[in-house]
Amino acid sequence: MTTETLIWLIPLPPALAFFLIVLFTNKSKALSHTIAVGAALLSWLGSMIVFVRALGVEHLGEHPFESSINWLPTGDTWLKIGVLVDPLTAAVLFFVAWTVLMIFLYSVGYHNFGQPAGDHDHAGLPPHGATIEEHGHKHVVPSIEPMYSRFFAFIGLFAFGMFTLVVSDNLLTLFVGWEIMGLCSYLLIGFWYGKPSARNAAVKAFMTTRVGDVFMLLGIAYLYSATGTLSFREIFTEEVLHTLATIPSGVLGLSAAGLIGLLLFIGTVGKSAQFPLHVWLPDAMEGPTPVSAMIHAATMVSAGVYMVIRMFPIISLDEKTMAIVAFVGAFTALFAATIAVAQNDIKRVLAYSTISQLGFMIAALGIGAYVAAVFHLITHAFFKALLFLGSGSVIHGMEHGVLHTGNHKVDPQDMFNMGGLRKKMPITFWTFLIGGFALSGFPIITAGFWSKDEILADAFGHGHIFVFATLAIAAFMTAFYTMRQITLTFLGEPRTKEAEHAQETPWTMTTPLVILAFFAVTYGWVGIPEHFPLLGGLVPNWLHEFVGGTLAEHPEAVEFSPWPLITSFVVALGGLFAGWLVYRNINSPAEDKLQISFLKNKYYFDEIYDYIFVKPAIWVSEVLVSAWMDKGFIDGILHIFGPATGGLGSFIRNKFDLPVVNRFFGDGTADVTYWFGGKLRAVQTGRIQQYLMFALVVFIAVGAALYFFLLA
Amino acid sequence: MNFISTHLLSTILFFPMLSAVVMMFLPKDENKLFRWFAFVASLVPFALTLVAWFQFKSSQPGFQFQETYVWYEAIGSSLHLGVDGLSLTMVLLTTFLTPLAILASFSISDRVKPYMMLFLFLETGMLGVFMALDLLIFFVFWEVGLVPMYFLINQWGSANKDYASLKFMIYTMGGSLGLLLAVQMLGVLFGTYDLVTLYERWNSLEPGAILLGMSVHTVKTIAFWAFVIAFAIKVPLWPFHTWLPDAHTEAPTAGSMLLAGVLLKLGAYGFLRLVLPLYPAEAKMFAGALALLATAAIVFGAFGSFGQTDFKRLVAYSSVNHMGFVVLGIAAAAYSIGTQDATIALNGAILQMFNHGLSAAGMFFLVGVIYERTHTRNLEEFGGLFPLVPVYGGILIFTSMASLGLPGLNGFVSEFLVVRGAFPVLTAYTAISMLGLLFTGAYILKGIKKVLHGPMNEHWAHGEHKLTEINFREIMVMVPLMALILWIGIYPAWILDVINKAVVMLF
Amino acid sequence: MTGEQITFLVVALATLGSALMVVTTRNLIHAALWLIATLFSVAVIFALLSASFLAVVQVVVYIGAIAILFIFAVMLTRKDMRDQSPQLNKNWWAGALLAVLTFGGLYALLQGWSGLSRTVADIPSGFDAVAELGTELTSFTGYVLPFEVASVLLVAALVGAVYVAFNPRSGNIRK
Amino acid sequence: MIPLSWYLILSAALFSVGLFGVLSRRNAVAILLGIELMLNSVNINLVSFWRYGDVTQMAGQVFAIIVFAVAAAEVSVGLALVISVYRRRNTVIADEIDLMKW
Repeated sequence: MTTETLIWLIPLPPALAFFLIVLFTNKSKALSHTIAVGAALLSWLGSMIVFVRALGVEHLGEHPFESSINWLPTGDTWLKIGVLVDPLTAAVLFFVAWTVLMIFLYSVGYHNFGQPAGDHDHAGLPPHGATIEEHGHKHVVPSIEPMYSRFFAFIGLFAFGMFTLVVSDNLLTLFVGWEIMGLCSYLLIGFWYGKPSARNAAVKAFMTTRVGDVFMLLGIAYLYSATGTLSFREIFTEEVLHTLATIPSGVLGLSAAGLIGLLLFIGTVGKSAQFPLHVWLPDAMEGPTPVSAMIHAATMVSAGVYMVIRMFPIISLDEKTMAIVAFVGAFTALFAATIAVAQNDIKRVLAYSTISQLGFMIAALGIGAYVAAVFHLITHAFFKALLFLGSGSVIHGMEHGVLHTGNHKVDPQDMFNMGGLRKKMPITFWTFLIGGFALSGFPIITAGFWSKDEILADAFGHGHIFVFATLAIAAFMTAFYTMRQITLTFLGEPRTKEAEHAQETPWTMTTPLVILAFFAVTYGWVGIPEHFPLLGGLVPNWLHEFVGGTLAEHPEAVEFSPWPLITSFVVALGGLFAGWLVYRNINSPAEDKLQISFLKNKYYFDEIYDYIFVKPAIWVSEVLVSAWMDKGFIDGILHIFGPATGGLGSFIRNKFDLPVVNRFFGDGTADVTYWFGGKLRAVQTGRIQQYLMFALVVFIAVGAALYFFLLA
Repeated sequence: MNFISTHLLSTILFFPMLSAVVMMFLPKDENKLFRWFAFVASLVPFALTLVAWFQFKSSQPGFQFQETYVWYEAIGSSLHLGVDGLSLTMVLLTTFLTPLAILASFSISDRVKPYMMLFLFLETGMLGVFMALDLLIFFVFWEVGLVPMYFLINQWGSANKDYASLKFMIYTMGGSLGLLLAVQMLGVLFGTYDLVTLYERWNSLEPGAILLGMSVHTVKTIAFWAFVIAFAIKVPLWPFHTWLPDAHTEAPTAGSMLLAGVLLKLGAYGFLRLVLPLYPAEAKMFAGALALLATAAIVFGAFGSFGQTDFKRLVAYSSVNHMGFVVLGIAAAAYSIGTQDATIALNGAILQMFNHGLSAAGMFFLVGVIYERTHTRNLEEFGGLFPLVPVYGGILIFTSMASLGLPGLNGFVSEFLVVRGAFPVLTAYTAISMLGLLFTGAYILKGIKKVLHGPMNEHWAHGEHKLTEINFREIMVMVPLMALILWIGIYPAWILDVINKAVVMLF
Repeated sequence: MTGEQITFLVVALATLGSALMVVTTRNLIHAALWLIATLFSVAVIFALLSASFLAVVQVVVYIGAIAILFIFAVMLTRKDMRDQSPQLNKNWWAGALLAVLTFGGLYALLQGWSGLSRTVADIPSGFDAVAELGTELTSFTGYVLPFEVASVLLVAALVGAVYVAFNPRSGNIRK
Repeated sequence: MIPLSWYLILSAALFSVGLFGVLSRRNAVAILLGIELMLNSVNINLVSFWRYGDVTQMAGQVFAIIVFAVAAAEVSVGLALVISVYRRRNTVIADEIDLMKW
């Protein structure tokens, strides 16, 4: 099979799995997950083959694998869609395939496959556990998710969206994948739709990202009308880029390229939960944990960053746009990190950390650090998927404890209910630790260190001191809240009975953890800068060579400078140490000094948005448009026509018809006729012979008259 | 067979009407017979339309399958039928939706015979507008379509049917007055109502000539607005849209399906068939105004929809929103006629007409399905129904997403083309209309949220009110719709190619 | 006065006399029998006019069918057959006056008509009036259409008569 | 040699007698008898005009035959009506059948 054909086929198995499960196998849980995992495996296999083949091509950036077909006729030309694997795609495809496969596998365990059906479980709500009898006494065990098959169908579709997005060679199919993921995130966040919080979170996620999407759609339309094509390869030619950079757009003094870039970037702001559209992501934690991993690590938020990286050649044409991008990224990185510090929910901490880390990538792009952004995107995907799956494993273990004690008031996601889990769940602990250290940028060994260090080095090296400082503070806080999380969750002694009874999770859940932990460490080694002291050059900086080849102008590696390196060391180790120091003895939220309500409530963004966007929108819809404008004003005018016509009618009737027409003409003639008829009715005897006589008399009379007057 | 191949269009056109007449002679009280008879009778035009679709040569300019019969020789009007890619698409939509609407009406048990007959008459009326190549015939069928619809709403509607049907009738009739006037004016000026002839001769009028005591410019402007208002009411454009929520809400389910699916398209079709070719200059001059109204329809339609608590009204307002995109595309094309932008915008507008026909019909049907079971349309009375009706829920989400314009489904393709076509020419309006697109999401999700998601309303879970799952017949109504929605979403070229060629040749 | 004329006068007198009896006699059965006499006389008139086929038809159809039908009708409406009350209504004088006026009018009209003196032509030799009549009645250039219409009329009349006269109490058609 | 006028006068007289019957008789059956007389007078007219016109033109005879048919139809329907009325109202006196008056 040619590589091009193979690329076309990569996204298909999950989509096929979706349709198969929805249409045929949804009754059988085992069959459904077999199909879904099998599909993920096929896509993984295809991705790996493509990746390996891509590695073997020299100058892949100039001669990528590509293939396209006609899709939309537009006058005399066609809008083509197709697939493209260049170095960027290959690199992204690699981590997407891995994480997706791991998440699929993990979901089998997470949704308690093999466990009995629940006692009171109900589609639309999380499973509550099942009572079984064993050795004569009853005890409660986790029960299988009632909508098990549906979950696999949805994540299948989700995976399809992501693969489509990654392999597409044009913005349109990228957008298709983008929106399909939007739908799936909506469906999956609202997976337990019976919970009002979940259903609201789903709508919020969809709507917030849709704000970005409509801007992005505008950007696509603008780009399409300006260049006449949406294919990356055709847009990223010197000629087209030059044209775009020189036409003014007429908005904010930006060039066309700047405006297009900005519009597309707003799409990313929505999708990757950047400030000010970040509000949906923490709420998205309402979904099942594999979904969180899917959304936050492997796919959706990465898609946003992937898109701006993809469109980097256009965005980088206008400095104003770049400044905006850099500012938004850096600000978000710091801003989200401060919120994360005050969260107690194990998944919410990770959610804000994700926003923060995505801010790192965006900021990196904003300062032109293309390769660093890609590098961090990939490493982050691995370790964040690991962390989410790990946290899911923790929650799962805690739920086990909750079922054991039967005390459902204990929130299995609250970190203050945990503690000492390292002994109960060793595999989870060690992998979570690796993930956490990678997130914190623990020096040298973890992947997170290398990618984050590269961003800092780029920021410093290109003179973006403001960005550098912001990111450094954010990195310190990242390490701090990560250690806080690890300390509260795994270290110390169990703070509740439930934590004491927590259990290690099954192999389907731990295997993905181990594999992801492997990448969380080793993936950093492919991107060690050449000039790094001691280690530099031991392993070639493959990533920089490979990914950098995507761009027409190969980006220069930044000059080595000790300051960012020292900063990286200090913030990572310092943050970790501080976190351990502060939280090793804290046992309840009351003792936590950082539980500032301002931070805990996320700077009141939800409330503010509710007041300035949601409530007015509802008011405009229900009152202004529906009640006042349509029913009041427009229908009011219409209803004037009715009475007005009626009024005119009755005027004519009363003043003209009744007196003149009716009385005089109408009634007058009627009266005369009536009188005449009254007189004549005696003739109507009903006797046939009399009628005949009358007829004859008249006939003879008329005939005689005619005869005498006319003929004679 | 030879007869049919030479009289293909007239067979398609009059078959439903003749069937309705035949139906009149069927024995009474045989409801099952009426249903199946009407269903089969409506399948025949569909099959013939497929024949026409495959015999149609999309690269050949002009009208095909033309037929001319003497009708009213004294005033130069003849029964002239013919289709091009544009009208054939609409004919396909009509003949495709009518059997589904009839199938959807199988649950009607009140006066089945007149009901089914009205549907068949309605089909003839709608098809006539799309096939007519004679202005007077166009007008006649335009009005013919109104009458069955009026009775369907008035006789089989829900609570507020008298108000709604009267509003529908008066409003559209009011618009038709201008149309009739303009048609008559053209007829008097040229001595013919034949559209093909008019196309050739209309633009050859000398600008300085005096017609009916007025300059050509004035005459054209008056006629232009007379047409536009008639069509704008039908589409409907803001602010002529308020008949629509009432009519849709009160109409029986299948009536709403055809009302939204086909009748609204008559207005947009009028724009494409008459306004743009006959008044390119005026259309260009007033494109801004048209775009303003279209944008208002998009934005206010979305807001209006979001503000409803009645499920069916919500869907009804969504039609205003979606048809706004059609007119936006038309306005953009009018402004930039002859360019590639115009072609793309028109492609989008026409495809959007087709797509909206599919998704709106589907949505109305689904609302009808749940209304039939619960006898309420109030969103607040639903909630958490997904576990009770998983199949229905899945279908509802699918159709909603098509309506929302999710990429991969049909709505996206057309909306994208309209936005793409309109953006370079009407940038500001397009940007504002994005607000409408955003709120499209809001109201669709509101519908799903209130009906399917959330804590289950126990009222529907047990006992006599227990909600039953969508049945096989109802699924069979949705399957063709969904298949087509998906098909166009994934591979739109099969239909867009026909549209595109027609647009390129026509404008 | 030729014998033919004498014959005619006798027959005409018989016709008118029996006709008068038809309209004046009290007993309806007698009236119907007098009608037969009138019809027979008319048949003789036809014979005098060389319309042999019509004369035969007159006897067969009129006397054989119609007159008999009358007798049946009279018997079926039996009550009035015995009724010996006046058979003329109270306006009979007006009827008589009108009849006389009609006759007078017709007579006056005839007087002024020029074709009255027309004489009888000889029937060409070899001309078979009956055969010619048959050809005319069945040929498409002749009177086949009126002929067929007449037959349809007869059928319709038959059906109508059956329907109208059917005894509703016998319960076969309506309840 | 009989003049045409004789036949016509006979016909007119017969017609008048029939008319008298129609106008004066009370019994509905008798009225029908009168009508028969009138029809016969018409036939005499038709046949005599045939005889005294172009003998090869058979229109007169044809019309006479059609008058036969019409007469037969009229009688059958008329008598049926009379019988039907008699069943319902127990009378055949024309003056008493006056439901149709205003």
